[in-house]
Amino acid sequence: MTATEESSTAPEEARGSTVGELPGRRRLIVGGVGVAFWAWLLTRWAYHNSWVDRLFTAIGLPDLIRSEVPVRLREPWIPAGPFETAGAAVGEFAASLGPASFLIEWLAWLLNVAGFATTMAPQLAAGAFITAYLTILSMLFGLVIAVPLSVARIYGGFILRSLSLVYTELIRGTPLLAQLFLLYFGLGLANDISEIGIVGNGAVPRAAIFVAIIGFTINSSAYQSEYIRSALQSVDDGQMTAARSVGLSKLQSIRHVILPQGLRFAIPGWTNEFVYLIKYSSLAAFITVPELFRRAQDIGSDTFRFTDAYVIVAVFYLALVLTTALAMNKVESVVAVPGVGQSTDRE
Amino acid sequence: MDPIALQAGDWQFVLSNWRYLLLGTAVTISLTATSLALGFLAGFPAGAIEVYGSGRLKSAVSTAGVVLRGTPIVVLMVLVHFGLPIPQLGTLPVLDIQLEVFLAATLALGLRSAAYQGQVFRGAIQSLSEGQMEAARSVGLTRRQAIRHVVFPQAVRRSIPGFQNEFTIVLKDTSVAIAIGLAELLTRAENLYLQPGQGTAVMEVILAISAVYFVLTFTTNRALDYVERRYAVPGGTK
Amino acid sequence: LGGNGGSDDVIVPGTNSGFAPFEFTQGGELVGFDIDLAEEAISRAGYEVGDWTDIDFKSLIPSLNEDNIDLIAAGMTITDKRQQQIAFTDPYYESNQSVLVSSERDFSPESESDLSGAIVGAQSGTTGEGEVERLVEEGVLDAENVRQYDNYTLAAQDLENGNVDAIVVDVPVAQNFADSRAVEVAFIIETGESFGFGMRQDDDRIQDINDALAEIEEDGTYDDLVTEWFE
Amino acid sequence: MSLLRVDHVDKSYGEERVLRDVSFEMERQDVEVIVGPSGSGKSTMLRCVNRLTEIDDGEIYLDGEEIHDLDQNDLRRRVGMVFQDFNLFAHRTARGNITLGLEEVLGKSHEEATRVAEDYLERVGLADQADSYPAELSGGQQQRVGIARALAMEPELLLFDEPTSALDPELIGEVLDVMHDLAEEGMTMLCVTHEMDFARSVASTLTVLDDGQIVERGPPEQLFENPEHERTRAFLGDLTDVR
Amino acid sequence: MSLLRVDHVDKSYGEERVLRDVSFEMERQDVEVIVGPSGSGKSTMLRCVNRLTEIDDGEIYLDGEEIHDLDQNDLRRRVGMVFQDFNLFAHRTARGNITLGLEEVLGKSHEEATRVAEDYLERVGLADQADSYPAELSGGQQQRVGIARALAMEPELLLFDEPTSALDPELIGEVLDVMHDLAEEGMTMLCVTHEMDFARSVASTLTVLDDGQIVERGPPEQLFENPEHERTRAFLGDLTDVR
Ligand SMILES: Nc1ncnc2c1ncn2[C@@H]1O[C@H](COP(=O)(O)OP(=O)(O)OP(=O)(O)O)[C@@H](O)[C@H]1O
Ligand SMILES: Nc1ncnc2c1ncn2[C@@H]1O[C@H](COP(=O)(O)OP(=O)(O)OP(=O)(O)O)[C@@H](O)[C@H]1O
Ligand SMILES: [Mg+2]
Ligand SMILES: [Mg+2]
Repeated sequence: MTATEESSTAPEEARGSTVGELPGRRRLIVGGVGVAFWAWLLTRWAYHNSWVDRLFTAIGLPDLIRSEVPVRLREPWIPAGPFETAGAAVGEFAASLGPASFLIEWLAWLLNVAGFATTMAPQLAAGAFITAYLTILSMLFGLVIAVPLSVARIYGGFILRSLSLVYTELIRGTPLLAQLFLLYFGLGLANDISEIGIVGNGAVPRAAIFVAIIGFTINSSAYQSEYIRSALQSVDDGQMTAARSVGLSKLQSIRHVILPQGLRFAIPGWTNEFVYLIKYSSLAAFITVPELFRRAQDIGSDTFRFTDAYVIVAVFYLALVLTTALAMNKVESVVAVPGVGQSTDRE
Repeated sequence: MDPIALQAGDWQFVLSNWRYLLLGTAVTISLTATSLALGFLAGFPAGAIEVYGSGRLKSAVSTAGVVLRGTPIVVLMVLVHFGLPIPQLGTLPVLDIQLEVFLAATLALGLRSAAYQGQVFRGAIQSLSEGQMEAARSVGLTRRQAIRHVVFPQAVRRSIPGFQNEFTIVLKDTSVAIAIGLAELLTRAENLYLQPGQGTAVMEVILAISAVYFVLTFTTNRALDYVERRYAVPGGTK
Repeated sequence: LGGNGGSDDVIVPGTNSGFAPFEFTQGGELVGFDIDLAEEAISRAGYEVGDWTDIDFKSLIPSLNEDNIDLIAAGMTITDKRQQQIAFTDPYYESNQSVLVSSERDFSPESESDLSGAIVGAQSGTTGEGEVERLVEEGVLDAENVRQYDNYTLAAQDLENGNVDAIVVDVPVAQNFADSRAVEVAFIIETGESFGFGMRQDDDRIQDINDALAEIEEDGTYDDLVTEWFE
Repeated sequence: MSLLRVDHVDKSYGEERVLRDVSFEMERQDVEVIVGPSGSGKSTMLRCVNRLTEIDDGEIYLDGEEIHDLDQNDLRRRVGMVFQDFNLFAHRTARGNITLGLEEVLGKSHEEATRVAEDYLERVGLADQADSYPAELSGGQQQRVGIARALAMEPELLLFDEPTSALDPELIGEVLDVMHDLAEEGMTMLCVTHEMDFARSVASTLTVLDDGQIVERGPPEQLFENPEHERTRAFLGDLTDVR
Repeated sequence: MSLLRVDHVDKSYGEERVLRDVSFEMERQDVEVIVGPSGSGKSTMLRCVNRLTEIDDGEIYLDGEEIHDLDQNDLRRRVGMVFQDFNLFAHRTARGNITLGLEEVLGKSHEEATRVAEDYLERVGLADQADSYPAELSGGQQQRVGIARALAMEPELLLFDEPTSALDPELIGEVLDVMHDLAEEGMTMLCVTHEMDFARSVASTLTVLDDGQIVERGPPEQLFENPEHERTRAFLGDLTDVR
């Protein structure tokens, strides 16, 4: 009768922590760079966003927003020239020094990469836009599935419990890439989705993106439900007993007492999962979604500068991941209630 | 669902290629093993450095950790493959894989895993009470002896659950090596259905290899559960 | 020089399968016209054939330049852009691009302008993709409607599944797809391109390969291979 | 008619018989104190009354109705409970702990619930702590919120399961004071507690439970002065020694 | 020459001065008990003696040598320590807890270490628990292993930091008995403890520490009967009340 007679196993972490704790000074640097990065990214997104464009047109503003410019033709805002000139100069200097100029050559390379990065930037921004909404939507839809899944796992009867267990184990036991292939090439889901008329026209993303969202939603729901389950199980049994004693029904108790506490405990795990999904969204490239990684590949095969393109995209992902982790820390402290769900190990 | 679904002929096709897939499984398992080994060898010292180290070394290790954990595995893999000058090492007979590709995949998966295993180990060390170290020092053990005889044995035991997670993640992420063309399980699956006329077998092939992955993760997890129980300190919580 | 740690006697060929009949896997074996031709040319030139490397098409050129492979045999069209990166042998095959559509749907364009508004795909890094890009620049296609694939077979698969309306691919390969799948050639874009084997620009063994190719053509081996793989 | 009638109740956990043929009655405004050694079944007895635990045999009547014929949630509303470790809802303020039941179970509006909650907080002397979260309150304050939360549902019967035994000695008094006041106001209370001063001065009846059976039951004076059973004497003797 | 001489020792944590100009001496076979309110610096004092904490100013001499001139590990071997929460090595048996230091620090062979360890376990009455892991032992047993572990290193001085305050009341006796025996056998002991019966019957000197300063120091009888300072009276009075 008491809430969790099922043994509450030690909360297992489904996947390890990505960022861990950033020491104070580095946190500040990451924060500062992060704000600049997002300011640039958001303006980029707005500047080429067809919804914003329509809105501007509708309210009669001049054509400030350039959503009609194809991705490949978009102009960078930071000129590559200075970097390239500087890189070339440093490179010559290095050459004059002979073999002992390792560090300087490296600097030249860095300048060249920076120059290259500015020319790539418009395309990467477009890719990052897809990466961003792919991740956010999948996390949210995943959460919607994960909550009932974990509740079923803890409070459900035998059948519900088993169903939830089998679902999470199957999803967590097979590679995400195989899941995406199955959905896209195996089931040909994109085709079914395309038939829904509006998909792929103008501002509505193409079908492959929907398939990716479905895949990531399924996958992340399984992981999220594990985090939420262990968070719910860490809520003291007495809470359920007390809620029932006041006369709340079992569902009401879960809704008003267990979930509000458990979900707070779940935030650190949830942050992790969020970060994981940002990274794993790169696998959507394999089913033709032109997200961040795919753009880097394309740029690489256009320019044959693969290594540089991948270094730049790695930095891009790092920026997304670190800023997300910091922002979620913030969320955690905002929703924290004294005594509930504050992770003690952070400053 | 679509009419392409599950045809007996396609299952037949999967079956007739079992040897080919089995070799892929062997590659997947080998890659998991080498990556985890690298991850362990590099990760545990890294974890120890993050706790006991100081200055340059410590901040270098923790920065490398953040970079490795913050970058998608597919990016790491292509970076290692294209960016690092790995010499040509020839082909491994039987498994039919190129060693330099295998090495690139091992480096990417292994170093990233090291970054995570380092975190696991660091957490395990930090979860030990300060008192253990003090008690060890109080009997006259040096710091190094105390770490070796008191902290590590306990921290390693506490790391097993984290290690278990890491194992499944690495196993599943070996499939990303398809990006650099390593002939592991998923790549071979793709090769199969890309053969002329086998386009309808996509679903069957992928379901088959998913089952293989699942069996691998499931059985190893159970095995590690057993190890954990076997080496648990009596009466102690892990 | 071929600095692949080994000797100059070995030439390690690389390709990207999934491009039947030039190169594809069958029962786990890499086979195809390019495979046979390259092996024949390498041995006749007096070198040993190394183990084949089968990787992403767009990775071939970087791999070659990083000495991971010594020769590209992947139905690669000789273009100016590529020639800035690598050297090509004498052309060994002439080709055009086909526009391939699904035979189960009623989209049957007859010329480039009919493609307007359609979703069109190609393998990334190929001349097919080059043609698609040209169509985008000429305003026929919408940039958002272009799909890139790692592999032509995946593209054909997507075409069958109805995720794209058309794909642009080399004629012989298109023909091969049309024979084995529910797809058909709608029309041909005359590009008059030619395939060559790719080698590093500083690799002087290219001359020997060229001589061998010429010899293969003269003594009829070439025609035998064409018969074997294209008819 | 008696408010609570426990009639030949049996309860086992697996092989272990935790309650054996327990029967007793309480009238309105009675204060019944149950004592007994650890594991004797005191908590189990209480939890059977509001069906946090289900009995195996026997009947329990609340105001003449068998409790299994009542709606479970309704029964629990009518029988309040106060716990040893307080069990306040950790994510809600003192006020929020009280309003939850008022809004969700009694369907009161948010405004009314707030008003009622503050009344009850006032009553247990915590009017100024309405916005504090449990973690910000002392044990004694938490327990008083726990009592207010139970009271606010206007129960007919209040169950107390060792309400003071998790408290530091200096905080016990403030909780006992509240219980004392409740008794004087006529609340019907069934209390498991080892506070013998409280039993002596407040209880109308004292029951000694041992090994799931009622050993002796009667007015506290009588049990303290003239116990019929050796077990009673030994047990009450121990308790008063400890204090 | 005195075994321990603490000479004008100062210690601060940041702004907070935790020890202020503390000086005292102990002869061999002395048993010194330190008492004082929480936060007065008792633990800090102990930890300074075996350099788990470094002092800011002053000197500490062990057997005539300044402890900072000694090898740190050697100092710690010569000055044993017993902790409030035992700090047994959780992954080693009772025996293994003792052999570790014998083998690694004293370089004894495995066989000899085992023999010695069992002797000491016998001495604290735990010969039959040699193979038990800490988690399988009661608190009292754990603390006795902790004492055996310290003793086995044959220290010249033993430090005890509230060795019984994490124990349930019924287990305190067994640990005090062992300490009692040690004192009789002539072990030099510096003990922080609030067990006043122990202090009264065993201590050669009693020191009252408050706010980092020695308030009063002398034979226990004198401090109990005739304290010079009001603080001493108040504090010792409180302690004896609680028991
Ligand atoms: N959920 C349960 N499952 C199995 N056994 C239980 C359960 N709850 C209680 N018991 C057992 O029933 C017996 C009576 O327990 P109960 O908690 O009622 O005792 P108690 O008199 O309240 O003791 P205490 O003074 O320690 O609170 C004990 O032996 C206990 O182990
Ligand atoms: N590592 C530390 N860092 C900062 N302050 C410390 C540290 N250790 C102790 N202190 C402070 O020094 C003061 C004395 O602490 P100490 O532990 O010596 O007191 P104590 O007399 O042993 O108290 P208790 O009876 O609670 O154990 C306290 O105010 C404490 O907060
Ligand atoms: Mg109880
Ligand atoms: Mg202390």
